[in-house]
Order: sequence, then structure tokens, then C-alpha cells
Amino acid sequence: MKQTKYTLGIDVGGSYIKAVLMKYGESPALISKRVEKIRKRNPSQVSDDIINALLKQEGLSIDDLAYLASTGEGEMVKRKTGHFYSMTTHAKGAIFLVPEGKTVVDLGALYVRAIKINNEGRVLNYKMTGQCASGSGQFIENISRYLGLAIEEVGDISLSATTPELPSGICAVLAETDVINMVSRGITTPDIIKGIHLSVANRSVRLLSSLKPESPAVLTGGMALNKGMVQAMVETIADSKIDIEVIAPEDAIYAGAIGAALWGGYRYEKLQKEASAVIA
Amino acid sequence: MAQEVTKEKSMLLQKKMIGGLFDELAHVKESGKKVVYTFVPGNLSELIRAFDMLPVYPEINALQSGMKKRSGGFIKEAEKLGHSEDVCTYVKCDVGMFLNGNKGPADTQIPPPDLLLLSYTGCFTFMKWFETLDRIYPGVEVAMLHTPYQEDGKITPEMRAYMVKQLKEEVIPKMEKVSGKKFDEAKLKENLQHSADAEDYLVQIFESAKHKPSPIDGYFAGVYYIGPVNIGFRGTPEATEYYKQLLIEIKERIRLGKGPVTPEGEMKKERFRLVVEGPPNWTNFREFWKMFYDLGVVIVASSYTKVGGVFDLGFRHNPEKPLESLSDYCMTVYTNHNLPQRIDLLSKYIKEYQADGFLVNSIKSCNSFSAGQLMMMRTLEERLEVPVGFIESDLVDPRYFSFSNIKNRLDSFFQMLEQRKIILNQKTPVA
Amino acid sequence: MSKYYLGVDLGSTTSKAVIINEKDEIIGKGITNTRANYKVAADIARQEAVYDTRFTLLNQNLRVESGLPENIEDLLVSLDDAFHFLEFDIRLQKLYNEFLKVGKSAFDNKLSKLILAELPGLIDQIRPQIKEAYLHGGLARKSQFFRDVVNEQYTQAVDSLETEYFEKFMLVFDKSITPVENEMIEFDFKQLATDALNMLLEAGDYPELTAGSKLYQKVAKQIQIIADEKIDITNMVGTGYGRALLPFPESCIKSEILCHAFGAHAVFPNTRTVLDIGGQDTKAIQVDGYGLVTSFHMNDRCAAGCGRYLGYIADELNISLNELGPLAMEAEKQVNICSTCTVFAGAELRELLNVGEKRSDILAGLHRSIVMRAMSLIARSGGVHNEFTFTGGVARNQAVLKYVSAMIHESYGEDITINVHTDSIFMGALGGAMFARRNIDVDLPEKQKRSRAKAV
Amino acid sequence: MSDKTKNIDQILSFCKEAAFDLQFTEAAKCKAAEENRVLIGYMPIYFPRELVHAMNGLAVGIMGSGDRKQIVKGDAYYQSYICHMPRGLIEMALDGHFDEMDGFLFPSICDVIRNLSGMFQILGKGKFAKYLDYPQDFNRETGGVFYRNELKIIIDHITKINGVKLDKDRLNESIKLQNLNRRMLNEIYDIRQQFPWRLSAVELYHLQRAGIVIPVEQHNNMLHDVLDYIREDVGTPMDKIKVVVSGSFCEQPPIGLIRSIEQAGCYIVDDDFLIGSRWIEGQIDDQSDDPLTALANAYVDMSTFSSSVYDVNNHKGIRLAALAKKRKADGIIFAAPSFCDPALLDRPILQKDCEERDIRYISIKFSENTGQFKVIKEQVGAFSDSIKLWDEPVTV
Ligand SMILES: Nc1ncnc2c1ncn2[C@@H]1O[C@H](COP(=O)(O)OP(=O)(O)O)[C@@H](O)[C@H]1O
Ligand SMILES: Nc1ncnc2c1ncn2[C@@H]1O[C@H](COP(=O)(O)OP(=O)(O)O)[C@@H](O)[C@H]1O
Ligand code: SF4
Ligand code: SF4
Ligand code: SF4
Repeated sequence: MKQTKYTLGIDVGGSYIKAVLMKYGESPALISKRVEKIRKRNPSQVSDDIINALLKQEGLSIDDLAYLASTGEGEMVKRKTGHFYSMTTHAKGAIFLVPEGKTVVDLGALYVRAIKINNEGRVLNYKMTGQCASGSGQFIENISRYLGLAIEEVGDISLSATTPELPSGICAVLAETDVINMVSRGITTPDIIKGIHLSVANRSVRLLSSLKPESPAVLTGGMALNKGMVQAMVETIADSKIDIEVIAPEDAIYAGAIGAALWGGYRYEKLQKEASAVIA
Repeated sequence: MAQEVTKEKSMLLQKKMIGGLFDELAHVKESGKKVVYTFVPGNLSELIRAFDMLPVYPEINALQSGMKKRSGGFIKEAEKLGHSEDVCTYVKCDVGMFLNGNKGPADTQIPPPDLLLLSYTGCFTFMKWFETLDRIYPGVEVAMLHTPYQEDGKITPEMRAYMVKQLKEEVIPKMEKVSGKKFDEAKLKENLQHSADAEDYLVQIFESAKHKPSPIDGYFAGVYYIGPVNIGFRGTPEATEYYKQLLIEIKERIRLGKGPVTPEGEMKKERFRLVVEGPPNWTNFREFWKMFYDLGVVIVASSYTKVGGVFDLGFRHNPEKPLESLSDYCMTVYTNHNLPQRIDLLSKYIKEYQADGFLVNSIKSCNSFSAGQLMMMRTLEERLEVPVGFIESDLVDPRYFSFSNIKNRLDSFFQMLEQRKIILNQKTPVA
Repeated sequence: MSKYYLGVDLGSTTSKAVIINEKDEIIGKGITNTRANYKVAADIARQEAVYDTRFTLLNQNLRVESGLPENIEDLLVSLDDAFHFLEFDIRLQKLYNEFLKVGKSAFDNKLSKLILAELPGLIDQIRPQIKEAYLHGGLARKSQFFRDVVNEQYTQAVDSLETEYFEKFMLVFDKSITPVENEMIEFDFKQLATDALNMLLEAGDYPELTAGSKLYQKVAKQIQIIADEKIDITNMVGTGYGRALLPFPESCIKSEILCHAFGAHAVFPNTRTVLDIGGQDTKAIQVDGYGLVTSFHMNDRCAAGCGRYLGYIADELNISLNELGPLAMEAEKQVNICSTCTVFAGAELRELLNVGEKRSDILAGLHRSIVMRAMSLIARSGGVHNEFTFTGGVARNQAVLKYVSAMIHESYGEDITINVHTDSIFMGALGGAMFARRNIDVDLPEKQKRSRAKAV
Repeated sequence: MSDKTKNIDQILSFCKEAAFDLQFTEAAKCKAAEENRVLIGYMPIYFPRELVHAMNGLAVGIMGSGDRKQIVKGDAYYQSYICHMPRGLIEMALDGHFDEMDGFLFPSICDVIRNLSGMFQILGKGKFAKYLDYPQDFNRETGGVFYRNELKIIIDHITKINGVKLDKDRLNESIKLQNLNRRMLNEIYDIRQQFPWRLSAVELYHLQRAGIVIPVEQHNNMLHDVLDYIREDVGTPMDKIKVVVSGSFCEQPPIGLIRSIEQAGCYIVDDDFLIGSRWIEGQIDDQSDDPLTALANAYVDMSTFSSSVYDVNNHKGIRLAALAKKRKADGIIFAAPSFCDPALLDRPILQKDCEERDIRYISIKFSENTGQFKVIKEQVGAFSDSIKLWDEPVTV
């Protein structure tokens, strides 16, 4: 039996697919990672491509994987060994990235999840958005698209706001008309963008606040890469008089995939043990 | 303009009464008076006063927190505790206020209760609310008074007997226990007489809106008028005095042919008369009122001003039959009327007050009022062929008050009334 | 001199203008998408309506002339198409200039070079296609706006490039379109119309139309005459979502609920219920025999159930709005859509496609769900009792119409008459214009004060 | 397949049909079988069916239209921020689903149902539409007397329709049948607590819900057979946690939700979905000279806990915790209908009680016509994961 075990975690999201290759063992390590925007393509095809690309990059083949774990909408990934629920994987991923994390806020394209965890990454309590996408990353994507901004640049632009203007409604789709209205009233782009960020942050912090969160909170998911969003979270948290520190790790967007890879490793070992028990 | 908004004598009287009550509440430690928490619809003010206790109305605190723009923060606090976004915002506002040190709307301390008097007339949420308070104040005595609903549109002897029995065996003994005083029937009778007097005046005050132009606004101003009877002054001579004074002022306005006084000044021309169903919004009360004022809309009658008693249908407190009359009072408040009765009442208002239209302000978080309003509206529209309008807001959750949304609907509604008037006038043959 | 009345409906997604004459006949209409500059949107709609009026007059004048070929009507339609293409072309040129600017400034040197090198080719690729669509595909009458027309072709063209540049090129578009859209261009009607005529001449679709032919001369002469005609607006009324921002006096602003109802009622006098599905709200309105509103209901601020919902779905599928309905009509079944939210429905659509559901079947489900929402509002406003009229942009969508008809009949009886005007989207503007003509005295407080002041 | 299994399959598929039969075919059959028989529809949650049984009638539980009916007209009666169930009820009423019913009862549970009683009155549905005001005073002499009078009013309504007078022995007999019904249902719950795989939660739901729309005798026979079947070791256990579901006492969760919970790694070992059929905790006196008073006293003395009942002297959070303990549950899932004031207002209270007792819980919201269970599955899955992946594996 090989000494190092490779596990691969793939997180199929609403708009991005994230995958990581990890070495699993005493102290698991992240080997390589990849993210790809789905952009109207077939997600299961994109997933396959990403998996292949990751393996190729490290000179591995699918048989070298001890476990291929999916999460998110990853039930469609054909070659997976097993699937884990997003909440479970984000919690595990967050604690891998920030070992002292006590709370996780996953800011994704469609959903926001606020999760309270213990030091093993166990989900103690959570809150999650449901039927309305008003506080989601897609909202920010739509608006930045409308304003002619790339998603990578909105963060910095948002940081330069002086008097942010909140959209009057909450709808992620109709906010476009609000934005049109704001532009026609001469509100600057940074102020509009910041307003949108604050509105998203408001919804997220509302989830968070009912959790009685503990510090520090780890931000995961794609929006954690957005500095403007992180700043908006920090401000909103302060406004709500919640006393917690916010950490946005560099690999935040991979948290789900990392968690999946780790759980995959765990299950693999458990299955091995059970199998050897049967043999014995 | 400024000189027109000068406080009338009655306003000052009211201010003094209410200020006095909050002041007394803040100083119960010194005075040793006992405090009863209870609700407006079907409240037992006269009985509480007969035991020389002080009432606290959590709803009133909530609505005033709304007017003072504090409710938004309170509600968020309560939601942190796990309260749902979907439920009655009064409850959440109250819980939030408690969490914030129970400082009342006038920034005075609201003392904790010695007795929770749960009469849940007309709304189940009251019951849940008191269960919540029961957990907040463990060990505090709770008295439950179940008011049967007028499901068949009437009060039966069995309903009355049930209530009297509860008063005798549950409510009064607990009040005696908490206050340390024996029940004094003579005192109660005296209080009931004061109530009956005040109620006579109150009816005349609201009915003054039958005049054209109406000297009062029976909704926005109406909520101030019902203040004293609804927050614990029913059964006191001060209340009677206040209403007497108010009526004098209103009669003077009628004599001068003047319209209602509003915070924006005196209403100049009465262009439309409306009957409104549903509570107002408190967080944006002035803005809300102004939308009507700006377009010359007077609300001549409303159901909300009857939550503390529908006295214009004839009920009066009666010293001759003290406990029966307290029971009947509870059973006759607006929210204890069944739907057909509510429709009849509104229909009577629309006709008797000669309204041009009927408007529903539907409160998102209040099932007690809202469930059924659409049917009431439809039925009235069909029965009376009156134009109807529908807007949505909330009592104290500012998140549910969308200015532009309400404005758009009201604008359309008023323009619709306007055009109706013009075109229908054109069509009426010249006499 | 003739009197004209203008109604402008500044909607959340589209801005419409209608010009009527004294007989309440629509003689000109213009439409454009609402954009960040409301004034520009309203002005463009109005400008288009005025051009359209000129074309109507042109048509009227030519019709009385003798010796013109039978297919003169067709020719005028083609002329109109060519005219719109020329307008488009001027704008496209401006967009191209903007592309170059953005291409230079928004990227690092290497990338910038690459992008600048590709851009001319891209434009050359899309322009002839669009020209063809205008001249022979009736694009001008499909109410697609500059933004959509270019976007559709551009995206396709970009898609054929290397995938890694896709986002970059899209960004170039997103950054450039807004300034171009917000520019008000004054076209020279005479020039453009004459150019259009020459374009037809060149194209040779009409054999009778040759250089120096009688036909050519007559049309050319009328163009001169009509172009010089003054189109005076006697009165106007503005309505719609953005009405408050219109540069109109307050007495000329009216609620779109009243305007839609009035317009619908004027066209179909037996209408008692009006359903208007616009870009960001849906309204169910009850009217009486005079066209006056007796009650109405509108939806909350949620895109689910409005035109934007369909717009979002169309974007998601990368097809244009007017293809949506026909596609849904091809469905063999309706796939049930569980999500209410527009964004989630978009995601669900992707998933359903992924599990192999047919596009048309999913679309059928999506269309049905928007109609279900409208049905709730209709019910809340009081149901349907007599004739029913469907207005607003979404009424142009055949699939929505199909479901609306089916459900109205199912719930309120087979004998309900259902009306849809080909110009359903203009109903609000038409109602506005009609109010303007009737000059109904809106006794607004402003005015009152003024008259009282005079009396004193 | 053994005969027994076949029989059980038949019973369950019959129940599945009957439970969601919006035409109430079984009830109509029952009515047609005898002259003078009346059908009385009652809304959630509890109503003493034995009373109607004794008056030669069938009390038919009406639990909403679920996801089986497209709501159009119902929306004309309710704003979007009111729970879903009453609009389904109105839609059904307007579409003639209730035409066979002679009267309607609206047990007091919340303001929405209360106002619905008035709407039925205005619409003129049935020969009577009565709001049944349950006492919130739990003294026999006060609340009990009042409640007995409420029941008396119902009897008078029925007598007026079919001429049947209340007969002591007959009512005692009816009480006996309903006692048996409750006893058997409780036994099923007891067996499932230990061996939840023997009958799935969805199957139990169908079985239980069918029971409120068919005669008690018929249902008792089925329960008897099912019990007989699950007393034996059938089915295969799976690695799942055990949960109690609380909060869905009125508007019913869609079957998909119950299924999703079980699929996402939980066995539901107790619930309040159809709590009305187990409302009285214990046996009602069926030998009494005044069985009407016995019924009333049973309500006052032996009611279970619920959000619609005043609880200051008998906190429901403590009772819920005790239930979870008795069922050896790993946690509680609070599943309430959106906009349901009684259930949602109770949540913070109940959750606090759980926290104080270290009972793990999650909360979700649904509506009877929810079709999308993705989010719910994820939450329930995370809940079961969080217990399964860390705690000692559940020994089966
Ligand atoms: N490079 C980036 N910079 C800023 N924001 C980003 C970036 N990449 C993704 N995002 C944001 O993250 C969201 C996607 O987050 P993700 O966690 O992938 O969601 P999901 O798992 O639901 O697909 C997008 O909607 C976008 O708002
Ligand atoms: N040609 C078309 N085919 C189908 N749908 C259309 C078409 N044109 C417009 N629409 C729909 O109409 C909506 C705009 O309707 P409109 O009544 O103009 O709304 P508003 O007044 O709010 O701008 C768009 O969102 C779109 O869904
Ligand atoms: S408001 Fe907007 S984001 Fe929210 S559910 Fe509706 S469409 Fe979706
Ligand atoms: S639900 Fe309505 S009536 Fe009941 S307490 Fe709340 S606001 Fe008052
Ligand atoms: S679901 Fe809740 S709110 Fe709705 S009727 Fe039932 S108890 Fe009342």
C-alpha cells in the first residue's frame, strides 16, 4: 500500500467549480488547486476537465486517488467516491485554513451559510439562506456586470467609496433598476458598489448574529476573495455590535473542496479499518 | 404652519396624564405600587385601578418604540435570539426592549411585572407573548383570562358565565394575592362609572367625523384620542376630563367649519373621505400621515381605533353589573368580532360617514388583523360599490415599510378617486 | 395644423412613447430600453415616435398619389427598416470607438494589443449580419434595442475565440455599452431617410425602384416635405416607473395603473380586467365602464413573476427575449420549476439542462410559473368577470399568452374574451396620450394653490 | 412475498390514496352507506371525533391541499405573508371539494383559522361553520364546563341536520373505539422508536392521515394488521440518527420533506404532524354516565402539549425535552410552516429549553406545497453528519 494517500475534493458551486488535490495523512497538505467559472457550460463536463487537469499537473492518474470527494452540487460528478454536504465540508475546510476559527461564514454564489464550529470543525449550529438570492454572490456578479466591472476589480472599487448608497429593494435582480436609478441620480460607481456589498453583508450578518457567533470568524467561498466584501462584513459586524474578528484566508474559495478532500481521507481510512477488521 | 400646530388644551392634558403614568412607573420602588402587565384589547383597567396597581401595556411600549424609531434595533436583537422574521413584530420589539434594559419610550425605567394579566382577547399572539414574558420573568404570578370569541356573532350566557367565573376564581384572587389588598367592589363600581362617562364622550368625538368637512381625522389623530382609555386611564376621572375638553375643542372646530389638525398644519380642503381598516404603521407614522394630508384625504372612521372597545355600537361599562360588564367589555372589542360582524361594522362606517373610498392597510406581521382582510375588502366593494385600495406595511418593523411602494399605490388610489369624481360628475345630468 | 398628443411611459426596462392625433389614432410610436439616463431614454423614445409619425405621414401622403406600384406599402416598410439600420450603424460606429478606448486603457500592454488586434475583425464579422437582419429580417420591428442586438452578435463572435479571452472581451463590451447608450444622438431625418432610400435602390429588392424612376422621385420628394413638417405636441402625459424623474410638469404625470387601464379600455371598451406584466412589476387592475380603475393589486418587489424574470432566463440561455416564447411553445411537456427566486430558477434551469431535460420543456415550466403568479394577483384584485385585456411587454410573449388564456378560461370560464393588442407594450403610453388629449383636469394641490393665489 | 407483506402493502397503498384524496371519496362512500349519516369536516389540530361518530356521522380531518392543488382563487383571500394552508382550504371549498360535508369545525389554534371560520360563514359553506373555542383554562369547573357547552352546541347543530339525539351508550361505545385507535397508534410509535426501519416515516404518515378521513372501525382494523406486521423483525437497519420533528402540527409538511429528512440520514421517531389523533394522552373514561363531561375532562386533564395551548403552568419545552428523551432521540428538528405564528413564536422558548438540556436541534421552515428540498436536505444532512461523524457510531 502506498504511503502517501492522495485525495481530491471537488466543490461544484452555482457559478464556479473548485477542486483541490491533497495529500492525506497525519498532517494533510494542499498540493494543488484549480477554479473554473462554469459560464453556461455543462458542469459535469467542466468538473471532469478540472479533475483531469489537476491529475495531469501532478502526474497522477485517477487510480492514485484514495478518495474523490464531491460537495456542493457535486452529486453529478461521475467518478466520485462519495459526496458530503456543503455545511460539513466548509466547516472542515475553514478549520484547515484557519485552525483557530470558531465560526464560518460561507459567502457563495447562491447561498450564504453561517456555521458555528468546534475546534475539530464539527458543525454545532448554523443558519443558511434559502429561497431568496438577495444576499448572494450572484447579486454582486449581476450588478458588476451591469456596471461594466470585472468581478476581480469590484473589491477595490468598493473600498474607494465615500458615501455608500444602499439599494432600496432587496431583490438581486431588480436591484439593476435601482442601480439605473442611482446612476441617473448621479451616485458614483464606488458608492453604488459599496451599497450593494453592504446590502449583501447585512443579510449575511443577520444570519450570523442569530448564531451567537464566537471569534474569529473565517470567511469562505468566493466572495471572501472580494476585499470590498470583507470590508463590508467587518463594518456591518461592527455596526451590529457583534464582537468578533473576521479572517478571510487566501484560499477561501477552496474551503468546500478542501473540506471534501479531508472528509474523503477520513472515510477512506475508516473504510480501510473496517475492511481489515473483516479480514481479521 | 407653526402657529396652527399650537397644542390644544386637550393635548396638554393627555401629555400630562401619560407622562405622569410613566413617571409613576419609574418610581414604583419608592411608592411600593404593584405593576400589572396586560394588553389593550379587553383590558381590565378598572379592576387594576381598583386594586391601586399600575398597568404596563407592552404593545403600547412597542408602538411608541416604533414611533421613536427604536423598534428596528429591538427587533434585530430579538431575531438574534431565534425569533423568526415571519412573526408579530410587536412581540419582537418588546423582547428587544427588555434586552436593552427595559427603558421605556420616554426613556424612563419600565419596572418588571408583579402580575402578568393575560387576557388574550382577539389574538392568539398575546398568549404566545405572555408565555415569552413568563420565561423572561420566571416566578411572576400569571393570571389567565380566556375571552371566548364571538364566533356566532353574539355573546351567550354561557360565554359570560365562563368569564365571570374566571374573573372570580382566577383573576381577582391573583390580584388580591399580588396587591395584598382585598377586592373592593365599591371602588370597582366607581371606576366603572368613570369609564361609562368617558365612553359617552369618546363616541361623540368619533362621530363628529360625520360632519362635512370632518373636524377630526378618525385614524391618525384617532390613535391619539384613544390613548387615555387604552393605556390605563379608563376608569379614572382624568380620562373623563380629557374627553370632555377634547369634545369642546372639536365642537368649536365644527362651528368654524374647520378640518382636522395634523402635524403638517391644519387640513385645508377635504377632498376625499376614507374609511380605513387595519392598524397604522408606527415607524413612519408622520410620513404616512403626510401622504394623506398632502392630497387632502381625511380618514373619517377606522376599525383600528376600536381595538380598545367598540363603544359606538352601544356597549358601556355598567356599575350595576360589574363583573358581567367587564366580561362583556372584553368580548365586544373589535378583534373579538367575527368576520361578518367586522364587515357589517365597516359597512356601517362607510355609509354613515359618507366615505368616498375604503382603504386597507395590511400589516405583514399581524395575522389577527390581516387574515381575512382581502375578503372583507371584496365583500364591501361588492356590497356598497365603493372604490377600494390596498397597501401593505408593518407596525414597527421599518424593513417592511417601503415608502416608494406605498406612495405609488396611494398615488394611484387617490388619482383613481379623483378621476372617478371628475368623470362621474361629468356624467351626472345637470339638475 | 394638426394637433398631436404625446404619452411617454418611462418603464423600468423599456421607455415608450406614443403620439396620437385628435381622433385617438396612434400615428407614431417609439421604444427604447431604459438606461441610466432617464432623460435620454425618454428623449429617444420620443424621437423615435416622431420619426415614426413622419413615416406614417409619408405613408398617408404617398397613398393618395396615383401611379405608384401596388407594393408601395412593403417598400415603405423596407424604407423604415433601412432607416433604422442607418441609425443603428451610427451608434455602432460610436460603440466601436469606445471599444478601442477601453481596449487601450483597461488592460496591460500585452493583453491590450491582443484585444485591439481582434476588435476590427469582430465588428466586421457582426455588422453585415445585423444589416441583413434589419433589411430582411424585420429586426427593427422586434423591439430589440441597440444593447441587445449588439450583445447577442458580439457574444457569439467572441465565443468563437479562445475561451480564456472570453471574459476580457465581454468586459470590453460591458464597459463600453453604457456611455454609448447614454448619448443622445440627433439624427438628420432628411439625410437618413434619403440614404435609406438609396440603400433600397442599391439592394435592388424592388425592381420598380431605379435611379431616376418616377417612384424614386415621388418618394424622395415626399421625404423632403415630411421632413420639414412641424410636429407640434399639444399636450403630453408621462407615466411609468420613472415618471417622477421625467421633466414634465406635475400635472402631466399620471400613475401607470391608470394609464394602462385607460389605454386598454380605450382599445377594448368592454374590458373590465387588465393584466399588465412589465419589466419589474405585475399589476392586475379592475376597471369600470368608463375605463376608471376600481381596484388594483401589484406584486412585491421581487423579480419572480415579472418581465425581468424572463429577461434573466433569456440571458442565462444566451438567447434574445423574443425567441423565448416561441421556444417554449415547442414544448411537449412542462418541467416543474421548484424555485421561486429568479436567480435560483436560473440555477435550476442549468441543472435541469444538465440532467437532460429539453430546453423548450423547461422554458414551458418557467413561463407557466410566471403566469401562476400573475393569476394570484388577478384573484386578489377581484378576479375576471368580463372581457380581459393583457398589456405590457410580456404580453408579446406567445407562451405567456398561451398560459394566461388557458388559466383564465380554466378559472373564470370558457366564455371570457381575452384581448391582446399587437402594441400591448405601448398601452401605458397610449393611455397617457389619451389622458393628454382629454386634458382631464387633474385638480392637484399645486394648481389649487396657484389659482387661489390669483383669486386673492 | 408473504401474504402478510402483501396485505400490508395493500393497506399502505390504500392509505396513501385515502390520505391525500382531495375528493374525500372514502368519506362520501361512508355517508352514502346510511341515511342520516353526516359528514363533519374539521380543521387541524384536534377534535374529539368520537362525538360525531356517536351522532351517526363521520368527522373528516381536513389538513389542507398540500402540493396537490394549484392555488388560484385561494390567493384572492390571503396575502403572501400568511401561511399556505388556508388558501388551499378556500380553494377547495370554492371548487366544490367539500360539497358532501354538512358542517365545518374550526378548532381554535390561531387567528388565521379563527378568521377562516368567518370566511366559511360568509361563503355560506355547509349547514354550519363553527369556530370551536377550546378553553385555555384547565380547570374542570371553569374551562371544562365551557368546553362541554361548546360540544353541546355542535351536537345541537348535528341534531338539527339528521335528527339524531345524543345517546349515552352510543357515545361511550365511540369513545371506546377511539381509545383503541389511539392505543394502537401509540404502540406503533413505541415500536418504531426501537426499530424505525420497520415502517418508514412516510408510510406511518400515510397510515395515520388516512385514519382521519375514514371510519374509526376501518382504521382500527388496519392498525391491527400493521402492528401485527411490525412486531416482527422486518426491514433492514441503516446508519441514521434518531430525531423528533416538532412544529408541523397544523399545515402539513409535504411528503417530500418527510422523505428528505429520512434520506438525509435521520429516522423520525416522533413528530407532531397529525398530533390530533394522539392528542389525549391516556384512555378516556368509556363507562361514564355523562360521557360528554368525560370528553371535556379528558381535554382539560390529558391534553398533550402544543403551540396552540397555553402552557404557563406546564411548560411545553420541558415536555418536548422529556419526549425526546423518552424516544432516545439524538436531536430535534423544528419544522414549522412559514408564517405560522404559533409555531414560530414558540421556537425561541423551546430552543432555550433544549439548550439547557443539551439537546441538539436544527430549525427549518416549509410550506405545504414546497417542491424544492435541496436546502432542507443539506441542513438535515449536516445535522446528521455532525452527530454521526463525531459521536460514537450508532449501534444497531
Ligand atoms: N476572484 C474573485 N474576486 C472577487 N469575488 C469573487 C472572485 N471569484 C468569485 N467571486 C465571488 O464569489 C462568488 C462565487 O463563490 P463560490 O464560493 O464559488 O460560490 P458557489 O460555491 O456557490 O459557486 C461569485 O458569485 C462572486 O461574487
Ligand atoms: N419582443 C418581446 N418578446 C417577448 N417579451 C418581450 C418583448 N419585448 C419586451 N418583452 C418583455 O417585456 C418586458 C418589459 O415590459 P414593459 O411593459 O415595457 O415593462 P416596463 O414598463 O416595466 O419597462 C421585458 O422585461 C420583457 O420580458
Ligand atoms: S426578491 Fe429577487 S432575489 Fe429574492 S427571491 Fe425574488 S427574484 Fe429572487
Ligand atoms: S399579531 Fe397583531 S393583534 Fe396580535 S399582538 Fe401582534 S400586532 Fe397585536
Ligand atoms: S399553519 Fe400556523 S398560522 Fe397557519 S393556520 Fe396553522 S397554526 Fe395558523
